[in-house]
Amino acid sequence: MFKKSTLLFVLFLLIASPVYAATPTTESLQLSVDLVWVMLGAFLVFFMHAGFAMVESGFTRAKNSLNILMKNFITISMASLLFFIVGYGLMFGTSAGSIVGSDGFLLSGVEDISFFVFQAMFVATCATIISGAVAERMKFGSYVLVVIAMTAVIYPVVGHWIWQGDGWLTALGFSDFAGSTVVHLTGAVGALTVVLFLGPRVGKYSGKKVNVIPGHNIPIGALGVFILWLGWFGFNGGSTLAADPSLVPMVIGTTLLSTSAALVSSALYTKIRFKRVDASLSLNGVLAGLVGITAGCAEISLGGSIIVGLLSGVFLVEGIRFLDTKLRIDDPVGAITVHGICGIWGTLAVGLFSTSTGLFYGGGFSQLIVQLIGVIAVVAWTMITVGVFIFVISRFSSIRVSEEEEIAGLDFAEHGSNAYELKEVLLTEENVPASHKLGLADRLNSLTVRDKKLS
Amino acid sequence: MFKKSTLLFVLFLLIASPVYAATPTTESLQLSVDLVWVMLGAFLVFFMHAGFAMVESGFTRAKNSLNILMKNFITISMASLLFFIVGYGLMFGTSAGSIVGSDGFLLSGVEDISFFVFQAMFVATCATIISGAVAERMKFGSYVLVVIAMTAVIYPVVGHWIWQGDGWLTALGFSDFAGSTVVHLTGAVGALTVVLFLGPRVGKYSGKKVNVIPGHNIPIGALGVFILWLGWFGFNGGSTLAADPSLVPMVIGTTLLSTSAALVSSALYTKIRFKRVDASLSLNGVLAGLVGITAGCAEISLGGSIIVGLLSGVFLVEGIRFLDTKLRIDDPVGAITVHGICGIWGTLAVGLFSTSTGLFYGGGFSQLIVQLIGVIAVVAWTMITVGVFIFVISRFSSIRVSEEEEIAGLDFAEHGSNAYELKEVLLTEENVPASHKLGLADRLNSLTVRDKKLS
Amino acid sequence: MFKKSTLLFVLFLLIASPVYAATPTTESLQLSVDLVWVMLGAFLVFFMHAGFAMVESGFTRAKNSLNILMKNFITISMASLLFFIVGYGLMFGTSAGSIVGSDGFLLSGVEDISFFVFQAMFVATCATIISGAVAERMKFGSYVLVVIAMTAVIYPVVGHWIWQGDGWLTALGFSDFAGSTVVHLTGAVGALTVVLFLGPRVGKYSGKKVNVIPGHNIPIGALGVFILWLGWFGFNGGSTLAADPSLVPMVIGTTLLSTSAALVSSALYTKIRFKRVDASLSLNGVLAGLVGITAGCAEISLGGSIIVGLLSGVFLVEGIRFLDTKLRIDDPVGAITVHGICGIWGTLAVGLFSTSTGLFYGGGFSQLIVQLIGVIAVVAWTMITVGVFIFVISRFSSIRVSEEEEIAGLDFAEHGSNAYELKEVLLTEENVPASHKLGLADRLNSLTVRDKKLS
Amino acid sequence: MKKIETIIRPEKFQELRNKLSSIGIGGLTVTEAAGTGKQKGQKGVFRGTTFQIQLLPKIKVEMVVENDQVDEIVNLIIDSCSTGKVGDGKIFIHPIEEVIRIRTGEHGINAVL
Amino acid sequence: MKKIETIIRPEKFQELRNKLSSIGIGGLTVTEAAGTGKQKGQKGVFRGTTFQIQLLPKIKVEMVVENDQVDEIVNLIIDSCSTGKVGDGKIFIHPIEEVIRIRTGEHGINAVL
Amino acid sequence: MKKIETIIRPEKFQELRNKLSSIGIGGLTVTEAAGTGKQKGQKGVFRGTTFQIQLLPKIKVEMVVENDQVDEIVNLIIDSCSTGKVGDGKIFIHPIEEVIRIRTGEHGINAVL
Ligand SMILES: Nc1ncnc2c1ncn2[C@@H]1O[C@H](COP(=O)(O)OP(=O)(O)O)[C@@H](O)[C@H]1O
Ligand SMILES: Nc1ncnc2c1ncn2[C@@H]1O[C@H](COP(=O)(O)OP(=O)(O)O)[C@@H](O)[C@H]1O
Ligand SMILES: Nc1ncnc2c1ncn2[C@@H]1O[C@H](COP(=O)(O)OP(=O)(O)O)[C@@H](O)[C@H]1O
Repeated sequence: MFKKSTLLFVLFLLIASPVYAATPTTESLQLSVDLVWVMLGAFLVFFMHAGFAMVESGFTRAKNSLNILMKNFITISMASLLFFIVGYGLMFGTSAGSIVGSDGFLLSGVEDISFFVFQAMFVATCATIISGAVAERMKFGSYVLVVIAMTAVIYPVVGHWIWQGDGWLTALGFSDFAGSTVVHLTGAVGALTVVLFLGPRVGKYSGKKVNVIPGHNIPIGALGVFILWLGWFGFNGGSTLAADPSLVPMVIGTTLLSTSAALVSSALYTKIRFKRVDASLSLNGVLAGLVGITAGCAEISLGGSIIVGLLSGVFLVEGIRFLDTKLRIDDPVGAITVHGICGIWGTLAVGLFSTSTGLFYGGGFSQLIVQLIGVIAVVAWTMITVGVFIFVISRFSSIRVSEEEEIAGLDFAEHGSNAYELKEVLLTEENVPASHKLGLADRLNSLTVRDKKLS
Repeated sequence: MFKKSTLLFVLFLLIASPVYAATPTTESLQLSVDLVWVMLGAFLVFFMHAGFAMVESGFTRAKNSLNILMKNFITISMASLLFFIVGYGLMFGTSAGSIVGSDGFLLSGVEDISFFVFQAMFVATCATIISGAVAERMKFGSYVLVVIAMTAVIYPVVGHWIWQGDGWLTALGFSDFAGSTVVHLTGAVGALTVVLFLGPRVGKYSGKKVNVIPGHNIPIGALGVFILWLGWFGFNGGSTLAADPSLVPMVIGTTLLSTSAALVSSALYTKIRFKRVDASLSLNGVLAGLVGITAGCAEISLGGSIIVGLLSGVFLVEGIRFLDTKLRIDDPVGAITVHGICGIWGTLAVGLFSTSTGLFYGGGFSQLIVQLIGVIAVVAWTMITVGVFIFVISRFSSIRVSEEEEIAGLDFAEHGSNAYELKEVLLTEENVPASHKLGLADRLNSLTVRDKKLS
Repeated sequence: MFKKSTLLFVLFLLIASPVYAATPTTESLQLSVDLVWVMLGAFLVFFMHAGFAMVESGFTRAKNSLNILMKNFITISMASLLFFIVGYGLMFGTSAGSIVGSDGFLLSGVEDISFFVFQAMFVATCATIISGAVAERMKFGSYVLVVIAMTAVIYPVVGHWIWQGDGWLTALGFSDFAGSTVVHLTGAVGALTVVLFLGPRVGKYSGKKVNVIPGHNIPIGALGVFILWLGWFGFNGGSTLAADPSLVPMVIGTTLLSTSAALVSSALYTKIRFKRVDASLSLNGVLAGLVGITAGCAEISLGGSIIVGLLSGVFLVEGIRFLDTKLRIDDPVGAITVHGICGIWGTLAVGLFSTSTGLFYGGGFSQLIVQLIGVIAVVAWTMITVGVFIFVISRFSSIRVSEEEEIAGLDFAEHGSNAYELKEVLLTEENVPASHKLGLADRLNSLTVRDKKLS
Repeated sequence: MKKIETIIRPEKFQELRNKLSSIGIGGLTVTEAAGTGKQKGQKGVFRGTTFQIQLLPKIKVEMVVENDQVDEIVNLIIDSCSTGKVGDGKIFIHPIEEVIRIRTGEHGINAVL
Repeated sequence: MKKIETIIRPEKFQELRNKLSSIGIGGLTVTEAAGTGKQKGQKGVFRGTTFQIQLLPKIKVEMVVENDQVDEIVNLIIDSCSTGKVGDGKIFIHPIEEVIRIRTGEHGINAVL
Repeated sequence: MKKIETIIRPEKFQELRNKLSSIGIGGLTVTEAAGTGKQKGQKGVFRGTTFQIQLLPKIKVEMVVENDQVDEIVNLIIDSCSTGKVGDGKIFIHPIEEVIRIRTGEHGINAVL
């Protein structure tokens, strides 16, 4: 503990005594109102982690629920700590060669803590994408290592390129307002790379057959989707960093309409394609619409956002089918398609629909090409770094649980107990009579009014 | 796609370049702070849809969960799109004869996008009320048609009468601050009308008997109620449209106290009436208290709001009993009573408890009479339009799923799979050993400390 | 009803007509922006009740779910009403001897309604802590009486000592920014006292054995934890009462980092101690980190907050083990440890880590001693008042349900029905065919692609 | 004594139970089962992939009765549970050597009356 | 050999199991059942409407044993599972023609010892 | 006719079913069971407290067949469901006095073919 005293001393400097002036000025008020807006955004982005946790646990099997929940909690926690210690510096520190930041570690010298808080919430989002794709088979310990690599280094470097201001992609004119590439594509490529090393879940593919492994609780997944949609208003809206009446409502409006369009198009498209309105694909469709508009939410018109969303919904359905049945990449929650394919689409969509530089608005191909370069660079960087990292750690021990543990469920194997006890443990050694709800008897009883006096 | 270019062009004009002035003025700051408040309100109202989805799915049967969730998602999505395309214009466009708006379609010429965003979140609320009442038996496709009619035309017209400023009910002095009538009563009357065409669920009424069809997951329903209560602070609070320190805290205070009172009164009343604190009716009681104060939240005192809430809770319990056992109208989630009966009560309560015009504050009967006229007008308009609409569409095909599909559950019939797989699919063709949580064995085991060393 | 007219009349005075000035001034804007911030905080604190409800129901058995949910709803409702009627006056009214407030009942003479709203959300938090600890065995009616005592008198008095400004602990220099002591310790001591009267659940301890009674739905509990974490940003952040850019981001930053550290330390510590990453203890660890930083969130550095959090996580695990296996105090959700032990730790941590007065920053022992005095005073006051209260009411009737009711589950006994019907009621008297999801057949079927045409 | 074990469609149980009551048979034990035979399963779709459902939910009802009641009950089961569509189920008649009522220790037919 | 099939109150299973162990009977198979007989059901209320619960949860325990163990086990069941209140359940004794242990293919009494 | 009742590991059911199909046995009824015998249970940890799991999940499969099919089916069960590890389960052969198909009222072996 005492070794930390140096650290404490450094941080001590960060604490300024409140300088909330007795007489407010328009400048101080501007700071305050922007603060409230950015904090609201940060809270909403934080809440997205609840959304991810619910989607990922709902779309996978009951026997792995504790595991996926713990992965989500550890992700947000590790990400915040690491971003504080090293990530923020690498991402927003003074640029070394337009490639990476070089100061601001432990926030030393950083004044705008509110910006740190907002950005810290984003980091975990990028890493948590992976947890969904590797669900039901990756070791908890190995996953934690990947989170460390992603949040401490890989993501901050991408962020530096695009969001720090002096990054090389920024210099090229690459535009990614709220992170279709920075956050979502980076996360998805990381996920894809890990999944390629990991392989599919036991029983997912057998010979030529693709087996269905249904999620155990779609309603809680649907709640997660609602939470994510809500959180995204903060994700995109807060990225304005200012309560700017000329910008914020457009950002929220495009986010709302793109997503609405994507839900409608994915629902309709599954109905046409599979003769059923597929619920879980439509829920993914919502996320597709959100990821699709994230890059361009501040420079695409409301009408444009609807088109972006409509296409996102269709790409989502085809993308998931393609990965699942053609490439046989087992992604239990569809994370790679949602964040990767739609992340690319969203990034490119800026080159098409940006009202200032987009192809369809007379801006020519230049923005589109820059967007493409950015996508390629991020894919390459993430794939290589994550690939090397996974390759190295998999030399030391398997990154996958044993087949026996996978079949028994990661909850019991890694956490010692189960997520649900919906029917009561029937019998204790104490000979205590125990009721059992949900039992057969309950269900055999007809629930009918007997006592007319009450009604 | 290319045909959309005209549309895109129109929308292009909407995008103004950011005008966030270098030197903030008190006027620009006023805009910013109001923006933050209204956006916060909009996000909270958006989140209410998660609440509705959870209440509606929790209060109905597991076999229809996907269906009701999809209905909620399609509602918010279609409503946003349609409100953008046509609804906003009909509601807030230049008044044609105080009856309906006539411009502003596709938001052309509309400057305040933040107001559009806030209002767009409301529209879906009105339509989603219907999804609860028609749950477990209405065809997905027919429901979508009703949503289109409600959100594109029927609700915007009511909104025009009351909220646009030049509507005929506004001219009469009708007062409905946040929408007890505009949103809730309109939705509830729509719901009632559709339910009258639809009939009760199979097995709900048999001869003289009223059968109980219990909800499958009251805890998730309770979470939904909490989400709705939270969202309502944005619903009522955001309706001030400004971060006005003299108004907002009163609105939030009355909303909090009315709802608290309604929960207490409905819990107590069921205890007296049925000898049990009925959980699901008490949860409905919360919603009753919220709907009850919605119209008057800005002009009823804190004490008055408690009385409004106490009565809402009682009306709720009696209303649900009356509809269910006397009128035999099958409303699985109690939506018609919550939004209809309490919507009327809330609207009339303004005439009684308004501190400026209410009967109990010496304002005489005039406000009360105007409120009554508004209620009658909205009931008539909604019932007739929805009635005619349903009548017409039911000429083309049944609006109800087949009895076979209803019994099998709408999830499997309309969406091809189930909402829950809480016990694992036992056996795959691959002879993969599979654990089965929640199974009999799990429950027969006594969970007892064996290994004292650990503790 | 008519007897209420006097009350109404008093409240009438409270309603000022909106005074939102035509020309905003920096002072009026300051009020507005602070209002938005405090309201945001209030909403988030409100939402914590959803979090508590989910944690408490998820961590207990399915057969008591309705009961615990109803306890949460009644708590927030009664607390708001009582705080309005009497609590606010006792807490923030003019100080009588630095011990208790003496005016402001029914908010008469109170102008800042926004402060009332924010504080009202806190009151229920304190009481709701008890509902978790007494879960699965306390009578609903007796619980309501305890809520009344806590929220109307016991908590407001503590609040007066520490937060009113003229309280005796404030005079001593006691520092508790957002309520580690005021809210959490008070609640936990109340819980402990009631539990000592109540005894453990049937079957929890038998001879030397400590039996495991697993929670029925850890995923919904995990969602609750996320909601609580989110809400806590409002709890701590809103306690600044102003959108102060120099203070708020630090508060949010310490809250984020302390909690992240606590999750990591509790997960790691259970892994070392029990060879498993214990999911439910780690979730409690999150709450431990939140409670631990609550007192000092505004005066502990970011680095300091990490240390506070790391220790909170370890204290949590040991605390729960100690209470459960050594003291044999049956606290189903770990509330006493989370809010009590970590509440004390958080309060004392101010004396150690406060950058202005803490021991480790050269402030000497004086702050620490004052913190200790505060803790002792609050423990004594709460234990004595709650103890006497429970003793008195238990003279009139048992505060515990009968063993038979406890075994059958409080839901059926007190509320007449069950929380879940996940498998459908199989058979109605109407001979209606009914599907049964979750049934054996569903699980025996292998879900395998048959129709290759679709894919 | 005989044990009549019958596998039926779940939705027919209530009708069967009512008819059994009306001829004085009140004691029975029910378990949940899944069965396969001639009856065809259903097709589902999840995330665009079609899957086949082969085992179908059934209810197993067991009642121990006097030998001379068997025929009447068999007919009554056929009467209540037959729909004419494949999947109606079977009746199996088992010999039972002894029956004991736990509460009283009574043996034989008295134990089930 | 005989199969002893007994329907008991769920809460009595653990006691029965312990007593069976103590006389050396370790092998048994349990299923969840619902039963009706003389025992009265319970009343519930949902949204103000009263409903009746008629089938009650039971546990079915099956064990295959040597002929000469039957009486001892029957007495032991009566001993452990009788409360004297209606609803204690029944014991049915079935003839079994053959028993095979899948693991080894052993037949007869060796298969269950 | 005989009833073959077999308690097996849940994960073996699909293999058994496929092999039964291949020799023309399509009709069977399955129930979920929990069993105990020689097989050891597992240990879990919840909130730091270790607990023991003793009953293990099993599947009970019942099929009524002609007398002369019994041996073939028994061998087939041993073949499909034996892993050699403790816990593979048992096969019990019961006499059946009569079988009736509810749909048609057919008796005897025709009722199950
Ligand atoms: N030989 C058998 N042994 C045991 N149960 C059987 C047998 N044949 C059929 N069953 C059960 O009877 C049910 C109905 O049988 P099926 O052949 O589908 O229709 P039906 O009895 O109308 O001809 C099956 O689902 C299964 O549970
Ligand atoms: N004739 C029967 N055949 C099969 N099971 C029966 C029969 N009679 C009773 N049972 C089972 O035994 C249980 C207890 O029977 P009941 O008559 O209620 O009490 P008791 O056995 O104490 O007289 C019933 O719930 C049912 O499961
Ligand atoms: N005497 C018995 N009567 C009924 N079922 C039994 C008996 N003995 C074992 N079983 C069932 O068979 C299963 C496997 O038995 P076990 O002794 O563990 O392994 P094995 O059969 O491989 O020797 C048990 O879980 C139980 O369900």
